[in-house]
Amino acid sequence: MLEIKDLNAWYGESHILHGVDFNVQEGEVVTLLGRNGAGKTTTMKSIMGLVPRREGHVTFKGVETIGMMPNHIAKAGIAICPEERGIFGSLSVTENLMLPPIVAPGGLSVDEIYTLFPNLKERARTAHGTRLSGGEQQMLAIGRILRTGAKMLLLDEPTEGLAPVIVQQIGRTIREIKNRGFTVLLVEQNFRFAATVADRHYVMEHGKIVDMIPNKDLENSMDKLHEYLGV
Amino acid sequence: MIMIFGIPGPLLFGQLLLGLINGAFYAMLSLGLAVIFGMLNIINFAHGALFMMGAFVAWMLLNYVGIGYFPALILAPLIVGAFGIVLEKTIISRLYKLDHLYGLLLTFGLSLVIEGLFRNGYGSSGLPYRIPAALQGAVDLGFMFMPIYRGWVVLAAAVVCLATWAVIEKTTLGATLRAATENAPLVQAFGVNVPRLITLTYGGGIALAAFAGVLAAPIYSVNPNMGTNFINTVFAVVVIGGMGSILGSIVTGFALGVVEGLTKVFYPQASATVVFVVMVIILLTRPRGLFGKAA
Amino acid sequence: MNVSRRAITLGGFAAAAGTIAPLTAGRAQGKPTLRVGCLTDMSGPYKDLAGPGAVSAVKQALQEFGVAGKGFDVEVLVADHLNKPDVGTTVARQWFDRDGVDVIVEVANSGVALAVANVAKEKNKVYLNTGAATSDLTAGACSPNTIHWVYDTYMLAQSTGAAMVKSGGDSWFFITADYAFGKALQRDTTDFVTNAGGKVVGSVTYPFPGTTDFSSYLIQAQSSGAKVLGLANAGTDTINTIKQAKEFGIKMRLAGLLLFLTDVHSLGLEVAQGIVLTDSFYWDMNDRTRAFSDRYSVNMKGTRPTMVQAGVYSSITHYLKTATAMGIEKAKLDGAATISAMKAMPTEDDCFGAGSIRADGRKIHPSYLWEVKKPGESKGPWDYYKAVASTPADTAFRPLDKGGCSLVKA
Amino acid sequence: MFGFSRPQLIAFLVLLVLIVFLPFVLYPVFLMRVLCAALFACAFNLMIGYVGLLSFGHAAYFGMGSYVAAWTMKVWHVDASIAIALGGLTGGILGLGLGYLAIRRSGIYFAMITLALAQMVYFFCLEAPFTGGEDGIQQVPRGFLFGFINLSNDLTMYAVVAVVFLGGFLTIHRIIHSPFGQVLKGIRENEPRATSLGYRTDDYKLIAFVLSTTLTGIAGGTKALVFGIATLTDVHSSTSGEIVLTTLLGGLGTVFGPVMGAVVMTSMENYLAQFGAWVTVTQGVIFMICVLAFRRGIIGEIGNALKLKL
Amino acid sequence: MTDTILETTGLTREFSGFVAVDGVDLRVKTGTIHALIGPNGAGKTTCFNLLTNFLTPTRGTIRFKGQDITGMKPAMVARKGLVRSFQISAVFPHLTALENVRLALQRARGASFDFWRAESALDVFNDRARQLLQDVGLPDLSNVIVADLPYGQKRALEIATTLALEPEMMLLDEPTAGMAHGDVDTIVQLIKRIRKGRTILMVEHNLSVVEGLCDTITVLTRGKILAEGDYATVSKNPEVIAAYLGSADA
Repeated sequence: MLEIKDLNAWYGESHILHGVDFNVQEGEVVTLLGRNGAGKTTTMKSIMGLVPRREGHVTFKGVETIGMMPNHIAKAGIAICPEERGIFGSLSVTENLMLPPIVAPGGLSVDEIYTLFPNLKERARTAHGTRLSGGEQQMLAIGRILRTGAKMLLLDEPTEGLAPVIVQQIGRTIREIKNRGFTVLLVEQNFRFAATVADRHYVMEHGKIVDMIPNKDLENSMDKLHEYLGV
Repeated sequence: MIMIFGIPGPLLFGQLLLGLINGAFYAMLSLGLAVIFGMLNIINFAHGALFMMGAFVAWMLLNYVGIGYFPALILAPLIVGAFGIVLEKTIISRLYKLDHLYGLLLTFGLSLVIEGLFRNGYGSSGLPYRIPAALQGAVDLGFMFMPIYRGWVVLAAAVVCLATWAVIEKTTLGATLRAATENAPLVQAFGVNVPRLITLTYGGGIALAAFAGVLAAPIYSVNPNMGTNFINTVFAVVVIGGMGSILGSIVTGFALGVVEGLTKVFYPQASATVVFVVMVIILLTRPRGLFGKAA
Repeated sequence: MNVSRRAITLGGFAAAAGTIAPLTAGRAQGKPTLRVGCLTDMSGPYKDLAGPGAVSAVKQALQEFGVAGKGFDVEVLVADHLNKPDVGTTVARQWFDRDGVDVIVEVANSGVALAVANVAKEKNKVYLNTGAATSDLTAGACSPNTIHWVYDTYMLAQSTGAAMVKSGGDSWFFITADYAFGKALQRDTTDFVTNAGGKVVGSVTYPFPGTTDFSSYLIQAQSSGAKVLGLANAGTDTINTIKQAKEFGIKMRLAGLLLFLTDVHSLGLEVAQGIVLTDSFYWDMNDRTRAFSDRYSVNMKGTRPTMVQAGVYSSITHYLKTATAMGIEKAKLDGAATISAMKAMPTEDDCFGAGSIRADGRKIHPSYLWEVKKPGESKGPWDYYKAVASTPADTAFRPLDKGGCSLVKA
Repeated sequence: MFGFSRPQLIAFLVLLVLIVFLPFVLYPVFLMRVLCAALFACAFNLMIGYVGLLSFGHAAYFGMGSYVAAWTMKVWHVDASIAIALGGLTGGILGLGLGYLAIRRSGIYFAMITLALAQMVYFFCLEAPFTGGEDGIQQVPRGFLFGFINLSNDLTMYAVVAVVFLGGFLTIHRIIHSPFGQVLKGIRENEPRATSLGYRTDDYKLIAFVLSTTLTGIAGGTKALVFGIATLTDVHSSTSGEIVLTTLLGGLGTVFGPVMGAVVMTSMENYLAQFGAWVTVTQGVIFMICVLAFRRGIIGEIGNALKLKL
Repeated sequence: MTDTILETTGLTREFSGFVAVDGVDLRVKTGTIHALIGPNGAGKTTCFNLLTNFLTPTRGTIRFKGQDITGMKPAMVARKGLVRSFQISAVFPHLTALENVRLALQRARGASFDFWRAESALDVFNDRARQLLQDVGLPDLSNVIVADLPYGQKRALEIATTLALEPEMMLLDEPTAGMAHGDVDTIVQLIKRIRKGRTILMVEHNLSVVEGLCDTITVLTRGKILAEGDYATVSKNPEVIAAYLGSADA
């Protein structure tokens, strides 16, 4: 579904991605693991067209997106839940939820989203999105992209800074949306969490993919993984 | 007669009312400026010049095409707004990644060009533009003689300000705008055509200025310098209100009009300077302005 | 005759050669060349009342004087002083020092006028001011090299102030621009009003420049109960004040202390009707002024000259007469001597008729109080004024001994 | 010498030669005007180019320096050297007072606050009786330097202006290349880091501001002496705008840029004086071209092309 | 209480409703290397900004060497001997490496306000600056513009600059972030070398770095202290494992 070949990206003078190669099959949940600064978030942004300069190939459903503007990439059916959630403080919760335009039929209805995240419904009247707790913000950030009908979701560290109980809920959500046929690319530092949701794991180091570990082999690869991640 | 601070009460009420009328212009101009700043991160120094263009376009419509005041009130903002869109597309869009200063300098240059061209073409002693027949005359309010047209200005300005505020605060388009002000790349990544949104915002802000220009045309003569006279004060309004704050610019616009009106009674020479005094005080005590968000 | 419009080339290093060339290589035929510099406001608030019209008046004067047969050339230089005294002095110095200019004419703007007068004196050249209002030019700042041609604040104040009181306007309120010119106008007018038995009940001084809204001041004026509203300002400010006075239904009589024909034209008779003002020249005064104005109109797209533009014509004409009489070479050599000769010779032209120039550099002629016609009274374009009163030449200006000019022997 | 690099030294020598020989070719009064503008621009550049703060109200210091020098010359008949020094002192003291307030804000807020403060200074000059309102202080005698050098001759005056300019120019260069200048660079590059090293950055900015306004005051005082006139134009916000343009045009943060900017701007003002409003149109167009096409300015672009720091 | 160099009580910082640091009581012993760890968003950097007064705490006090420094200007804090580094490399990019270090030496030894003296007055610091550059393992780069250096070398330079102030206590914000394996080791060795005579508080992600280096570890999650102790203790704490490494049963 998503095919990335020799992806390079730069911020100003600094060359962040040095030829990233990986792919995500339809219906899969795939994670990008790696240390801080390895280039995971930059990879996400590069897929979305959010870096100042990128080269290589990002093919989505067979269409090359490398020269496209972010809004066109979004219309093609990729949605991002960014690092630190990207909740808009000047928008109410409902406005945040309704913000991303519908790009295709088949998205979740607002009611379905509320069923998925009951907390959100209670907080729907909250004036400012940033008044929500971290967990609620994360739910909102995921919920709003489920509405758009995009089938490919990029989730950037959805568990960051969250309490274990919330992390569990996020995990359930990801499995749920996988069951509904969504494809997910997940950036995680928390590989134990990743292990509970993902089919495959790519490991990044210095702007490159250095390894791919299928989830079933994860237990056997623990030593390798500790080495990669420095934990 | 009631005396307040040694000034006859009726006179003081009159001054407050007049302050409000001027405040209406400040509010409309600073509103556009605030919207543009919030969205484009550009301090649009050319705002005064485009305000002036609004008045000139109304004058041209009347004198060259025979289109009167009320149609001009719609047409002139559209025409000048379209000009703004062209400006944004061709010139201003090149500056988004640079420091504020460059936007300020570029639009400053732009205003010099626009004003110079009109001064060359139409001189600077001003062209007459008559109050439309329907709004001529005045009402005696007891404490002052209130021209109907001035009343219309306050009304029109208040409606336009409220409408703009409502669009930004209460509609989906407005929500998208606010979101794009916070984090434009993310909004674009959701599939919104942010560059077009930015262009339209600039056009809209300019149209607001032009609308104010048409409103001003019958009061002040249509003059190439009419924008320059306003622009410094309007900047002060935006800074005091909190840069980019919609509500801040509306409230501060009206409030400063009143402050200025009162100064005209007590120390008229300083009425042009008082806004700067207020601005310095505000900047030193509340760095982000009255309604600005903390950094 | 050779009338050219040459750039003042003191620009960048590259222009250096161009600066010198006209002085050394030019005019090989050996005929002397008089150079007239018209320094005026080509872009600012006084553009319409002076500006291009003044330049046209210079050319008209040259043409009608008929330089061709007189054995010398005349070259005209034009510059915009941008209403900045330092720009004015720089241009004046440049003209005198480098470009061989013999006479500077016009300079509407008192600050610039005073500055140019100093330079003209320093360089011993001729300076004929028509556009500035300040009566200092013939008082403390008077100079053997300057003639103040058309009007000054004293004349305006006396004509408008005294005459209004006589016709019943005995209580005044001033709206005054906060700068020296406005304040001088108010001060002088106050003197005449009180001397004539009237009184000033109040005044308000507003920031200048930059004020566009006068409604506040107008209702202060209205509530003062005065009968006459004296407008001690000029240009766009006056226009705006008058418009807004009409809008706010101000019932007072408006006295424009300095209002030009072009201002009235811009206001339109509907708004301007009934205002009284003082001018020393109006195009429709008599056959000679009409004839002059018709000739002027040909070059100026049908507009009529203001008193400033008429003054340019008048002053240049007189200068040419004097210079021809005393000899071009001599006139070029010594500005003060030329001015003395001009003072010695009576003036005579289509615009102001017969007149003379006093020892302090004041050109004297009658002043006239006009009232702006009602729209119904106007019979055609630019038919705006009707005469109300006049002050004869010998009393229209400040008495010679009152100014304190050093050129006047006690 | 003075921390000039080799190409800078060559450029400086060229400048020196031009300053010495040009008055015999070009009109000295024009050159004096250029030099005053150049000193003003160099002083302004000290703030924007080396501290990174845009002062939108530098006319206040230029104008006040000009007024004080003119007034003391005319009324107290002080020596020309003292008048110029007093002009500088005025700029410095005013800069200390206003800078103390302005320096607490940065970026666009600094620009706005300096603009507002300058507007107040303008208002003061408009209202204060000694400035002569819009007529300004006129007929200021050039007087004598050190009691015996008569300045009424243009070439003598020129020599004085040239010395003042060179003095100012070299002073600025020395400031930039001093231990203090090194700290300024640090603050411009990374202010939080400078703070974390224990620098009270506001103090440094304020000192730089005062140095800049002092030199600006000297430029104003010298100008008043040359033209015998001090007017509201000198304190007006348009002068503040022009000096920004001058510096931008020449090249922000370059050594010779402000000088080049002053040459071009002054020439243009003179050349275009007869074309009325085209002056502002041309200035506006140049402003826009500078911002859009060559943000480094003339000298900056030349330096970049030649890979030299000029 | 001479053995405690830095102590906070109830340190709290709120950002418009969101509590980034929540009642942190931190105590750093003199002469130790103390690590502040925790998942992203736990409030470590905010904590750093509070300690050096780049941010003002909403509540709570900070004492350094027994003196209350809450609300003191950041520059003064630095002058007291508490000097920080930044997460994003904090160098002066358009100066040379030598000038970077010299700028710190200059502050420590005066001559900073001398605007009338030539730059060469600073040459007296050159030897010490070169020494410091050498100490952090930077080759002879004295005349290279820092912007052109690779990331790891910038970090090293930053440490050299901080060392130039000879601070009693250093706060290092993720000194090894974004570094290659080899570079990490260099930095670890460096920190080991410079710890003599000073106290170091560092934020670090790389647990293997922390393990080998730090005496005490404080684990922060969601603005609060979760656990404290040496590596062995902390790494066995189940709560820490859950919060930091992620729980397996999620």
